[in-house]
Amino acid sequence: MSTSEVNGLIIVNYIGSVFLIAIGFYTMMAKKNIMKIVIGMGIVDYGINLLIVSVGFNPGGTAPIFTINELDPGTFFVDPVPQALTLTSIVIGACVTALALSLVIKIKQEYGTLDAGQIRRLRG
Amino acid sequence: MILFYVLIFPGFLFCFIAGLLLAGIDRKLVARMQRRIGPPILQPMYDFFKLLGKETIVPRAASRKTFLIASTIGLASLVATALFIPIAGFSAFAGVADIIVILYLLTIPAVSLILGGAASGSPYAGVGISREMVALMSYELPLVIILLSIGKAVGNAMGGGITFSFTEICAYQMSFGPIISKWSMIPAAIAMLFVIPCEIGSRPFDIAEAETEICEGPLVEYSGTPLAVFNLNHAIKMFIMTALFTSLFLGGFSTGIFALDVLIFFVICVAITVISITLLRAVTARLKVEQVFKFYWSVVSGLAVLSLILVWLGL
Amino acid sequence: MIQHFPILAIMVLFLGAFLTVLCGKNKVLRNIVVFAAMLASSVFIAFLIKPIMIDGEVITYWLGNWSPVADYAIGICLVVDQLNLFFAILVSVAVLLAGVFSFKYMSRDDTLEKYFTLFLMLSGGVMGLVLSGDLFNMFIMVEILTFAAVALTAFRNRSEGALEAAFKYLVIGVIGSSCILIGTTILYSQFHTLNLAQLSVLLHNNLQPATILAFTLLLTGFAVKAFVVPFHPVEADANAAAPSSVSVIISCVLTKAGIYGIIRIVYFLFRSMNLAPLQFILVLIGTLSMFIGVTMALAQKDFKRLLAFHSISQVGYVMTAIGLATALGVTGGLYHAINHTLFKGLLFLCAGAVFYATGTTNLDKLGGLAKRMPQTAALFLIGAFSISGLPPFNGFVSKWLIYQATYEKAVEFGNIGYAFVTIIALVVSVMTLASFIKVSQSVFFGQLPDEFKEVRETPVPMRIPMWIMAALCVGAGLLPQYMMRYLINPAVYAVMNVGNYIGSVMGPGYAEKIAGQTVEAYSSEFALAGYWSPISWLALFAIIICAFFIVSLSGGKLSKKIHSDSPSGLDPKYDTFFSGEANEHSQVGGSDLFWGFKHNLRHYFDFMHNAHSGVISDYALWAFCFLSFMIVYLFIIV
Amino acid sequence: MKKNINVRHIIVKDAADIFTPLSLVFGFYIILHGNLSPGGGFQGGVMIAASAVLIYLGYGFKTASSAINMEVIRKGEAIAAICYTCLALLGIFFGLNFCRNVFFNNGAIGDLLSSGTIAFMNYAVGFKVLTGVSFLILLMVSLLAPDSDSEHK
Repeated sequence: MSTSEVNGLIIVNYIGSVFLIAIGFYTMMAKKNIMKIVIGMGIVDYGINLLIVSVGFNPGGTAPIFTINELDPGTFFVDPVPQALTLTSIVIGACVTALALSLVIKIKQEYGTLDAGQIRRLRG
Repeated sequence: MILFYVLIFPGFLFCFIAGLLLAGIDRKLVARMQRRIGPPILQPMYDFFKLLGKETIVPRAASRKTFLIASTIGLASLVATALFIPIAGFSAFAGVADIIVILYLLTIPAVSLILGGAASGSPYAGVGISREMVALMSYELPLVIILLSIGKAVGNAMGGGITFSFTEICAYQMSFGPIISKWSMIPAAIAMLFVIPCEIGSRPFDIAEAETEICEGPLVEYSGTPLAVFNLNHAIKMFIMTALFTSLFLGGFSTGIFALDVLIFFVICVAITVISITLLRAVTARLKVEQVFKFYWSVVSGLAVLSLILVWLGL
Repeated sequence: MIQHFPILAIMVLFLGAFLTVLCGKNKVLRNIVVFAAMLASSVFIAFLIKPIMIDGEVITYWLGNWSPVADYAIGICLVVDQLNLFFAILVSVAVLLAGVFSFKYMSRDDTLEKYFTLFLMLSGGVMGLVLSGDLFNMFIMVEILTFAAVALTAFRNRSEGALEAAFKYLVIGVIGSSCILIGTTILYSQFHTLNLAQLSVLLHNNLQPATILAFTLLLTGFAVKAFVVPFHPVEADANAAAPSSVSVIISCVLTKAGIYGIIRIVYFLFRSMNLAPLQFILVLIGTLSMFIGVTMALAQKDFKRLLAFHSISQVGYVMTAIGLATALGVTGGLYHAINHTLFKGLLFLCAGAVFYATGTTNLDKLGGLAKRMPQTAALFLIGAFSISGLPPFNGFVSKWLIYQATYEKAVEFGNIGYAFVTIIALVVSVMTLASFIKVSQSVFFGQLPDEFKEVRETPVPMRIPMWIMAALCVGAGLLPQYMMRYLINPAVYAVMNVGNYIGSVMGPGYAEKIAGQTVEAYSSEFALAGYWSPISWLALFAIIICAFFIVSLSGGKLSKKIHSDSPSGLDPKYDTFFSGEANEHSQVGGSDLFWGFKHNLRHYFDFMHNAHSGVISDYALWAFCFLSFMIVYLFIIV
Repeated sequence: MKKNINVRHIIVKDAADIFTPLSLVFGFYIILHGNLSPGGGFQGGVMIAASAVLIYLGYGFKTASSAINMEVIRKGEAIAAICYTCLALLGIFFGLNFCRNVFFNNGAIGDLLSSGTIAFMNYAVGFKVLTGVSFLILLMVSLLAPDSDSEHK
């Protein structure tokens, strides 16, 4: 595949990530089941991760492993920073999901329901 | 010198005499309007000294310290307000006088009354402080708008920006004549005339101290010295509000002799009292709580906003 | 050595958090570790005051010595300029006092090592956020502090609504964090750097669609963290459910972290505060927060929930002032930020003390505690007067500055709309007073219910931080000129002149070299329209002291005439007047106060009550409406 | 799901037996060589934590919780975090900046101790993740465990 073709294909990633983020946000807004809200949070997270990774993609680039002596102006490699960011973001996303799930378990135990419409003791 | 300002003029003693005199005149005039003979003009003073000699009872349910101290805080802040208001062009702390400071200082007597009432632990006082607070919220909105429109009007004339400084307001009135002579400020002046009775708590806006409904509200448990001080606060507030009106809207006159100026100032204060307090008190009955609130936030605020808009239009 | 202090101030907190886990059940050791970590962090911050605030240096600290290569910031850096340090001081004061308070306050709960671990993580997260010079690290720290705050909100998971509040906080927090992360990603994709200073140079006057989108997302993200309207219900829930010492952090510190983020975004990163429509939208958000917060507070029945709504209202003041984009406005905003930390901290600690003593914060159940807890009542009054802005307390000084700033803005723009902002600000101040009158009437004054007859004053370790906060409140009100000179003015200077920051991070002359432009500064000059002099407060204090002196002079005679009965006495002379009604029928409930006010505005209150429905999907919907509105609005104005 | 866990098919059990040591060894390999080859502390740590899940799947919650001491894991996580911080602080003790790579930093490719403190930090991260994630998993499982175990007794 030529560089320009790959370059054109990367748009799929962006569309996909925007699509995922939109679905996630829609889930958080429209669904009343708090389990689904947690799932929505996860989907948003995946969408963002996909977006970050795509940002760092460089068509035809090599893996960013080199010593400082090899670094000359012609070296062509994938941007390593977004990968590090994605890794951090994945970890954070996992933690968010874990925390949210533990809260959901506790809420289910205490309220006996997962319906957000009934989990509203604090209001007004 | 500061001690002189604080204690004698325009501080405690002056306020004491002027306030109680105003209260006496007010009572006498109301009585005459109602075809009664009325008490002597010095009656509030007699009352004050008599109450000082009476026993002070602290109810069992009261928080003793707050109950006793509250009245003094109100008195202190009223005296402080008197220092900041230019009386016949003279203010003790020229340079620190500022209309927003005065706006806030004027709320402290109400707050002290509220705290004293709350500390007495009586349910009547509970209702009373709630009403006092509603009254405070009612008149604060028009008062704020009035003061801001004066600040803009004076600032326009005195070089561009705005001013919150009382000294500049006085200087403006010295050179351009009283503020009330501006067309745009007339609605504000009328609004201010309505603010005065509510601030003081006289009929028809005496919802907080309604004797017939809630037995003097916050003052229900008071006796002896604290009650005397609260009555004094009421009288001094009367003087201070009228003095504020006079220096805001009718200032700027000068005869050259200071004592005469003060006398004229006091006479104007009496006139304002007669217009805004005595007449209103003699001819009206008490309004309901929500009526007071509605009146101030619609009619009086409307007048004040009209004034503000006129000032912005440059009239 | 001094250049290591920023990282040490962050790391000792995290180190303390991990060491706390190792302490296990040993209470004394754990408390020593926690206290040492908080104290060390504060000391490190305090040592930075001299070089930064007074000498005007900016410290840049590259982690691992990865300084910029070929004008490209490849490393992670911490930057401490005056604004960062201002917020760091604020954070460390609040954290230290709340931490000391919680030693005793939390002593009845179990699994305290988890509490202190999370508490220190939270503090470390905020400290990291305000000292970071890097957009992605700001995001990470935001996430850390959101986690810790959510977990701490749910800490007393058996109390009413704690889990629910934590879950809502988490969902709204995730929306904010996601916005920040998407914004960061978009900026990275455009400029391939995450360093704030470098981005600031590259972004200046560079508002293309992508950067506008990033700007909106970042602004929304940090607005979520500052809990302005419409993200506010979550904060109210979280503050009501969390332990008081955590409420202090959420209300005083996390909202300030959000405000810090907003200042960094609008003044520093995009330098776009010269856009009048942007100023307008920030002021509008601030004014709405101010008004909605205070009116909702008037309708509350729970002490802490009421305080939470007040913190929304006070943050609204800060937001309004920041949005004015004048030097005076920023001065007032920052001053109010630090004042809010002091007095709201004090008030939450008072609420905590009441909860510790009585076990409830319901306004309708409490009453008359001033007799049993006189010191707490006095401290509460100091806090209440400060937040209502009565002179001579600190709230007055900053509110005065904000009134003047808004009104001056109105005159300067010839726009009467800003004059109404001043009016609303002043009226909101009175309403604040009203709602604190309500609290004092129904918690500290009024009648003492029988079940609280045996309540005792809180222990000394809880009162010490409260007294310190109260002293700071009075001090910040009485000595504004020192506060201005050593804290506020340098911070305002840093907000208005971003050149120092950029020069320190990327080397002097960087902006000229890369973007071919000089870093312009907003004017940081301002004149006060009235006379703003602490002498007036001192005079007032002198008068009050004089008055007390006179009273006490004649007190020899007077006190003989003051009679009171012992609390258990039966003399009917000392009974309260009930006019025949039995005591229990005549109690005035806290929620029944201000009937006249609420009756007239009943449609508004009904609407607001229904709007705060407590359903998390609704809150998420509000958040997205805000986000979409901001995107549309900003694309239209640019 | 619940049913499978409690019946504990021989297939699940045997698979757990086989894959637990594998995932442990492979995880440790990934952690130790994180500075030389793709992977690193986080990935290896998660892989090791997966073995905790395998034990749970194969033998149920009781065995898993008795095999793995939660308290030790919790403290281990804190120790790992402290180690990481202290390694980072070494930079300051050596008169350089925080997180600076200070010793054994010879840069020989393929040598285990060639990358200075980075390798050790990586091990600390690995230890932290393996303890942290196993703790997290066990904690969440224990929230569900009481009712799932009691159903079949």
